[in-house]
Amino acid sequence: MLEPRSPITSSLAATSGALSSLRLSERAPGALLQIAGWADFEAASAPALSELGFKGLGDYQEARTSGSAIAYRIAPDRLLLRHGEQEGLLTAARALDPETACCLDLSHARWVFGIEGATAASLLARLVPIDCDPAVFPTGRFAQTAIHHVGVLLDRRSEQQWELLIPVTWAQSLWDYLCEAAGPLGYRLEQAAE
Amino acid sequence: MTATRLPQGGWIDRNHTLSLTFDGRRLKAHPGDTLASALLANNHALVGRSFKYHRPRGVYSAGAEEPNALVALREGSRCEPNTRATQIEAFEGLVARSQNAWPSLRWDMGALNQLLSPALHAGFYYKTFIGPFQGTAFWMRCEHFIRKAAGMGEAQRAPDPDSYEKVNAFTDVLIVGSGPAGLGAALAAGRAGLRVLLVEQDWQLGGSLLSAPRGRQEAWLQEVERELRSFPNVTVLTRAMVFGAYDHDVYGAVERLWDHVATPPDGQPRQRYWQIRAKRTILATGALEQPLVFAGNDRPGVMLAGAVRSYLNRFAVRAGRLALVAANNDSAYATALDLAEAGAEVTLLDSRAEVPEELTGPLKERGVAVMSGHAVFAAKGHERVGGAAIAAVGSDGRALEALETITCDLIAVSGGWAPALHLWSQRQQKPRYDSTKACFLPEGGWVETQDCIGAAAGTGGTAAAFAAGLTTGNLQPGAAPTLTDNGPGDDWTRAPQRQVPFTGLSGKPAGKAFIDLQHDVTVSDIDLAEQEGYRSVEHLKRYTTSGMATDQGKTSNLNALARIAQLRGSSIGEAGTTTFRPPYTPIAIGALVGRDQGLHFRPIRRTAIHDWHQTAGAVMTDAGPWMRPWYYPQAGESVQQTYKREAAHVREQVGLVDVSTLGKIAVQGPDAAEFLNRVYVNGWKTLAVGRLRYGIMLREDGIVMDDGATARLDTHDYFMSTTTANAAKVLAFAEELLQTAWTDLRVQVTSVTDAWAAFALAGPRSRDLLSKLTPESDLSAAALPNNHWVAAEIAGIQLRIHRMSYSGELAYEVYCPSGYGRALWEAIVAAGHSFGLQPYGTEAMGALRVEKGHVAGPELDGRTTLADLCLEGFASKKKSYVGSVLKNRPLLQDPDRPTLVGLEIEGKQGANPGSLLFAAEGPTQGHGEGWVSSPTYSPALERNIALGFLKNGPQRKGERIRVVDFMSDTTLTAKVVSHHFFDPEGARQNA
Amino acid sequence: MLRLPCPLCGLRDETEFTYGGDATVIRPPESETDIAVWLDYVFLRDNPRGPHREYWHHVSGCRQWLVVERDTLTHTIGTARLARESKA
Amino acid sequence: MSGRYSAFKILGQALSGNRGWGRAWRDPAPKPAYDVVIVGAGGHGLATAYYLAKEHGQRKVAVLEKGWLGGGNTGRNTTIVRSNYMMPGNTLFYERSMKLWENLSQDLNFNVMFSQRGQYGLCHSPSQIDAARRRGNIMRANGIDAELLDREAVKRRLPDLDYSPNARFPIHGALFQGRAGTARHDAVAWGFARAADRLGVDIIQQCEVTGFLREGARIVGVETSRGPIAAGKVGLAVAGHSGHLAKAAGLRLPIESHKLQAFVSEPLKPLVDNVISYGAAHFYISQSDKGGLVLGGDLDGYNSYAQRGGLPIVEHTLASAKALMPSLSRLRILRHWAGVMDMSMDGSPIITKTPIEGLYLNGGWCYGGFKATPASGWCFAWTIAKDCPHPDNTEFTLERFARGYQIDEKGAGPTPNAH
Ligand SMILES: Cc1cc2nc3c(=O)[nH]c(=O)nc-3n(C[C@H](O)[C@H](O)[C@H](O)COP(=O)(O)OP(=O)(O)OC[C@H]3O[C@@H](n4cnc5c(N)ncnc54)[C@H](O)[C@@H]3O)c2cc1C
Ligand SMILES: NC(=O)c1ccc[n+]([C@@H]2O[C@H](COP(=O)([O-])OP(=O)(O)OC[C@H]3O[C@@H](n4cnc5c(N)ncnc54)[C@H](O)[C@@H]3O)[C@@H](O)[C@@H]2O)c1
Ligand SMILES: Cc1cc2nc3c(=O)[nH]c(=O)nc-3n(C[C@H](O)[C@H](O)[C@H](O)COP(=O)(O)O)c2cc1C
Ligand SMILES: [Zn+2]
Repeated sequence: MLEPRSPITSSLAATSGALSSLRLSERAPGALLQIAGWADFEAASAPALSELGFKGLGDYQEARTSGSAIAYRIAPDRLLLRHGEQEGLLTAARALDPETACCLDLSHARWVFGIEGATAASLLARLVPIDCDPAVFPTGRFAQTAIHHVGVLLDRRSEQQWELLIPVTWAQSLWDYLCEAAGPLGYRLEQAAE
Repeated sequence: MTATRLPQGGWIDRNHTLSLTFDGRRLKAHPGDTLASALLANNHALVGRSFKYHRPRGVYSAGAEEPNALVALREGSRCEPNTRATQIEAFEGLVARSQNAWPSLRWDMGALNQLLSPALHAGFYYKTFIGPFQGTAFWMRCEHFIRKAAGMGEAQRAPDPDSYEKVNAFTDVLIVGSGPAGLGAALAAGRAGLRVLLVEQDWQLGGSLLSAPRGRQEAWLQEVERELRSFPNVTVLTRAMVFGAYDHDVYGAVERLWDHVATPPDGQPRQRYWQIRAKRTILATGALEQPLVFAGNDRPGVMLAGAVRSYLNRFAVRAGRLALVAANNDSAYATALDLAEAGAEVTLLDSRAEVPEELTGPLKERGVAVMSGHAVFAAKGHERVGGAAIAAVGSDGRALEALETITCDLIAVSGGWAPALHLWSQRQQKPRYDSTKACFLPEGGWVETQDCIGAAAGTGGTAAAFAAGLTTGNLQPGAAPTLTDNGPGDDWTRAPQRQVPFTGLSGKPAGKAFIDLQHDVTVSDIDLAEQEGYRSVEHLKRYTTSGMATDQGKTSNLNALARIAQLRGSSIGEAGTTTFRPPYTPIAIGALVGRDQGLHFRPIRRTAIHDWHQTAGAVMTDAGPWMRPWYYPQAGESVQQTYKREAAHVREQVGLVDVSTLGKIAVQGPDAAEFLNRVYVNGWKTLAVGRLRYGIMLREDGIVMDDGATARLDTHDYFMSTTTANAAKVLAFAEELLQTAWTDLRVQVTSVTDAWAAFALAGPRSRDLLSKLTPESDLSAAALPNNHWVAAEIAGIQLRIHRMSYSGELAYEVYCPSGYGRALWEAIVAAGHSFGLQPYGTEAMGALRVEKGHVAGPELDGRTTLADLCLEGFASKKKSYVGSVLKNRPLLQDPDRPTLVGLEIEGKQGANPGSLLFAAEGPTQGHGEGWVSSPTYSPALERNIALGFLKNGPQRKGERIRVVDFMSDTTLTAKVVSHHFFDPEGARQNA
Repeated sequence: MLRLPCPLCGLRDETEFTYGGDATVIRPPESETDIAVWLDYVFLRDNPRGPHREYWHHVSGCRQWLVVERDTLTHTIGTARLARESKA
Repeated sequence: MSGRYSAFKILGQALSGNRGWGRAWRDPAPKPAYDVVIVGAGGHGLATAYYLAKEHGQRKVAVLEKGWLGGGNTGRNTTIVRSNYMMPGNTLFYERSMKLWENLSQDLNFNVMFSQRGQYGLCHSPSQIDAARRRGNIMRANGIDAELLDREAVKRRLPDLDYSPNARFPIHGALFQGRAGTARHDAVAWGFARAADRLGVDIIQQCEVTGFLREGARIVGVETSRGPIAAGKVGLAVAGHSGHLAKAAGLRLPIESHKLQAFVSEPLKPLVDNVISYGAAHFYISQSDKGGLVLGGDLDGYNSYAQRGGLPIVEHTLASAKALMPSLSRLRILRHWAGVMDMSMDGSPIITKTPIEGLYLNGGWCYGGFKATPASGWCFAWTIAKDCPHPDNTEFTLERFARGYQIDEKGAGPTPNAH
């Protein structure tokens, strides 16, 4: 199976700052599928969702996990589904009725930046106009926002672990921007760990 | 003035000594000093020259309001002009220079201006330099010298070596200022568990407490600070100035992270810009002391009384030994007392006739001579104060007796206080004048989320200010460490009496009496403005420039208002204030830019093939946010040589171009065809799966917006492409239509630009090459005619091959998932060797499309109609579509409009884009009959050609016209021809 | 900087949105052929000084078109709803 | 009333304590009726009154101002004056303005400090060069000076800009107009006010127009905060307020009110000698005679009548400044403010008789009306006095949208905040 090529090709110093717990990584998102519909979206998307073990559309801003699938409710009639395996989503897609819903493979449209460590929220404060306080933005939440005018999706995977879904064509530019912002905090670049 | 460092006391660290340089002279200082305190400690009175008259000036204040002591800080590319010495923290190796003086600060030629001063009154320049001549030349010659004389500091011209960063902050409570009021509020909010951001511009917390003798409130301050810092929910920022209050409770602050050292540590930003979103804001910004206005009130050695006290108690610098303290309110009594304690001989003049015994008593005990009903009318001395003319004063500010000159080396003045309500007022609340407290107060506002407390709200007294802070969190004073008042006269709001200026018996000041020190605005300037009818405060400000200097009138606005009130016999409140604007004190441009500089000014968009292009030696060009290969020069080739070679190669063999930047939009749903039918001018109901079609869309006003091909991938699934430039605009427009107007359509539109890489393979050998790469696919003309697509696989990659041609050659567009784009590109290039495949850039692509007469960006300039572009035939007559009604507006239908034509340029020289078209005969005036939009050399036709717009163009085929470029002084001749220059029947693309 | 309450995403910075103009003008139906009606829709505005119903596109967020009530004098925000739901 | 200004008078006055300077303009009480009432004492309104009196012999003219004269956009703009317009209908109008500017100080006997320091419109791509060439050619064909400079020439003349590989949008060249420049904005209002006042025009400040007096369909005067005032003709010149005032008269306009910010730095010795417009973002810079760098950026982008701006545009403007001229980074911003402007649907103005009898409109100036001040007043006065437009403002009508007359310099379409 072919692996998508990383859009990140700049060779940055692997570390910056001596003592840092901040770890930065970049990787492919796995499979990404957008499901969209009209009229009764709840019913229209149900077959695909139940295929993945989700019930209902879920709340906006809530990143739901089921097995290795994540569901983001990104709009009233849209869901973004993420899965480790392409096949997992394909079965879900096949469950949809094209008269009531449509699906779109976006696996190649995004890249993932991982930000991890005690200062992760500090770095994010330098990048997004989003309150990352755990009381406001707890684990299991996501936000669609912008870094440097580019729309991104920010997902808090755990207390100190965040993922950003970045449009691939902007990824290199934002990666450089992000690393520059992280410089004063100190960081370590990590190989994708999944 | 003889200033000295006292042997003990103050908040300075005497264990360490720092060496500073001012105008080449060494100054000894300690950590905890400012440049201003160091200058005073070294008895350095003369610090700068004033704006207009170049009068000698010294340190006037101890804070953000400083009008005089502006210096150029640091050297070389780190130099910062106009920096307030009163806020520069001393550091080892600090270098500063004086400004606006030539040849030196002591001997400044500019001071000769003073001789002319009666002619240099407010606004004199509006009345002269007009000249007896017509035109602007005379004025501009005068202006040249005026400009040189104006300005204060000198800017350096090298890029800034330091970096900056921006941080987004969210807080329950933002507290600005850490005096007793701010600290009280922070304690209250901190204990309540709220998220608190406490922001203080100084490096030390405490505000006005730091001006009291150190022992007095130090323990209290330490205790409160310890408690605050123990709260995880409280963030304390020092060296951070909140510069602006904006809509919806957004505040801006700049934190000076490393301005207190010579250079920031490696990699660390110099300053940090905080963009703060606060649920609630408490402004505890204190009050600013105001000057007294009398002749020579600008001489070095005239200082604000509160500042004199700060230098004494915080920096252990006694600004003078023979001190005259002059005041119109209670607050200066503490200064007089502390000066006396520090060994100065002190006389206190209070312009008020009545002063209570409890104020004067303690002073008299200390040997201070207290004279109520007296004022200072003139400062004596030149480069520093040597004496003062004093006398008894009436309530109108006039001397009641002959002036008497006394000797002194310091005049500490207090003209009352003005609450620092800047941030409050910036949200468009005009403050109200309180005649009892003789100041403007932040009252009558409408922003419920913002409160002013403490001195900023006109609360007098330290304990009261602290209590006001506690109250914001419903705490009683008893709930926190007790804070007592800070010396006599701590209630600065008690019975002040404002007289501006102090004058001799004549009613005129006994010399130049300054209202705005930095801008050299005198009382007579204010008077003149009033006399000439510049009566609104806003006119007054702009005519005299009072309040427009770097201090923004912190020490002048109130006195200017007081003077006009006096002239009119009205109240200060009636005059009203000018508008408070951000920033509170000036902020570095770089700070607000943060990291959005250099190549990060805007993010860059790259295709999956970007690096390959660069390795292949492509010269890249900007296309909106994208970088695209412009041309791929071979050794020594110019852009012209390259594109001709590349374009010719496409026509002869085969070329490959990266078109991933085209906008791509998935249009999905049962009503997708209906949607396309409405947005495009042509029909979409009959397009079969497996086919694609070129479409044009208009704006709502009937002007052409965009074009591109759309493929039908499946029953309910279309793949739309747009031009690179308009991708975002088209998507947003589609979403607008679907979400606001056509809510009944069952359609979803999603950008898939990032998902797909796209390459065009063009040239007579393209089919052979592709067939070799995907032997299973039948790409024959019969199986895959133009405007059809087919799914295929190359090098294990699933992809689509669209047969369509932009170049006019047999051509294909290959779409594959972008993550495989590079692999596919390399596979094509590898296989292409034997076919002579060459990459080509946007310049060659342009040449090819011009040969074919296809329109692009230069033709779709936002003003052209379908008919202008000879595309009217595309539009369906059977349906309505976006713009279909307004495109019929009469002048858009005018047959005389400039219309797309081809131009064959005669001679060897090509036309420049943007040249104007004129008939063969007649003048070349006006707007011409048209213009050249896209010229090129056509390798295929071996001549220079161009697309252009010409009035009545289609009817003028064969006519010879002139192509005029005034910019390069050239006139060419061209023959008007069809814009389909090359292979008009399309035999090659249909091959 | 304005902060706009997106019904889906919560209170967000103005920088995530693009402004879409007056939301009280109603796009004529496809069948409308009267040029005057289209001229009105495309070119003429009430431009009030005070309460204003206007479109904002949450372009870096949920990409929804919102109808927001905002005062053009004070910038105070009233309600914000999805455009598709607030269409009368 | 004040006498003529001159250097001799200044010296004479200096010797006698400056006691003889008279009022620059009177402060008259409103009369019950005027032949012409102009609403709005900005540069345009004052210039209109001045030219009505001077060119058309109108003697009973009043200018009504809700605040202080010159306090609108005239008093808060970045003062750039140029005549580099390429659409027929614009070109000659702005050139007329330029010619009036060139002798305005003499005409008004008030130094408006029009300094023809030249304006550079920078280009950052080959296609921007092409567009600049077309503009430059049209200017020259209409007798207006214009010069197209390549990168090297720009670099020689403006050495402090960013020519390094670090520049995100490299400079490819510039369109230069040498006669362009800046003027002292307040002086323009004051100069016109003083000159109009000397011709007998009543300038009435603190007098807000709140409605209109009508006789049938005809407008015969205005309601004001200081009572009704009858007028033979009423001309609106209220910049950002055209929309709601016209609405009170029953007219809907192709206009939205938007705010634009401006910035001034601390005063510096000469650093920027010309006007420079950045081509990669909406940004321009010049330096005032007082030494402050004057910076302008893009619209905040949403309808507003508040004269204050927000941080996104502050950041955007300052980032553009640093991108253009990296050495500006350590210099400091002293003040920033905003003005409320009529943004029209095609970015071009309106100077016209309206469909309502007795009502005339001067508006829709977007961010370009300061340079137009003299010609706008001149043409508006003509239109009011003669009841028909001058050839230079014939296309500045309200009907042009229905006719399809295109006068959209940017080609941005009917989106007011995109011009
Ligand atoms: C930040 C900024 C930068 C700009 N930069 C430039 C530039 O560089 N070059 C350029 O050419 N143009 C520029 N402009 C545009 C230019 O300032 C204006 O187009 C021009 O000044 C308009 O002049 P005016 O006389 O029509 O309006 P104004 O000067 O605004 O005058 C209108 C007057 O009408 C008054 N008024 C409003 N309503 C009423 C009422 N109901 N009753 C009585 N009076 C009323 C107002 O108080 C105001 O005084 C800029 C504008 C801004 C805001
Ligand atoms: N005796 C006097 O001469 C006199 C005069 C005035 C005030 N006071 C005393 O001070 C007390 C006031 O205490 P308070 O807490 O209200 O004021 P304060 O003056 O003690 O503290 C204000 C603080 O705000 C800071 N600040 C101001 N603007 C800022 C900004 N934009 N960003 C960041 N920091 C900023 C200042 O640096 C200062 O530390 C009075 O009640 C009291 O009596 C005394
Ligand atoms: C060209 C120009 C230069 C200016 N220079 C200064 C200046 O040097 N100092 C200053 O305080 N304000 C300066 N201003 C801004 C004015 O103080 C004021 O902010 C502006 O006219 C808007 O008025 P407002 O802030 O009262 O609403 C300048 C304004 C303009 C248009
Ligand atoms: Zn949203």
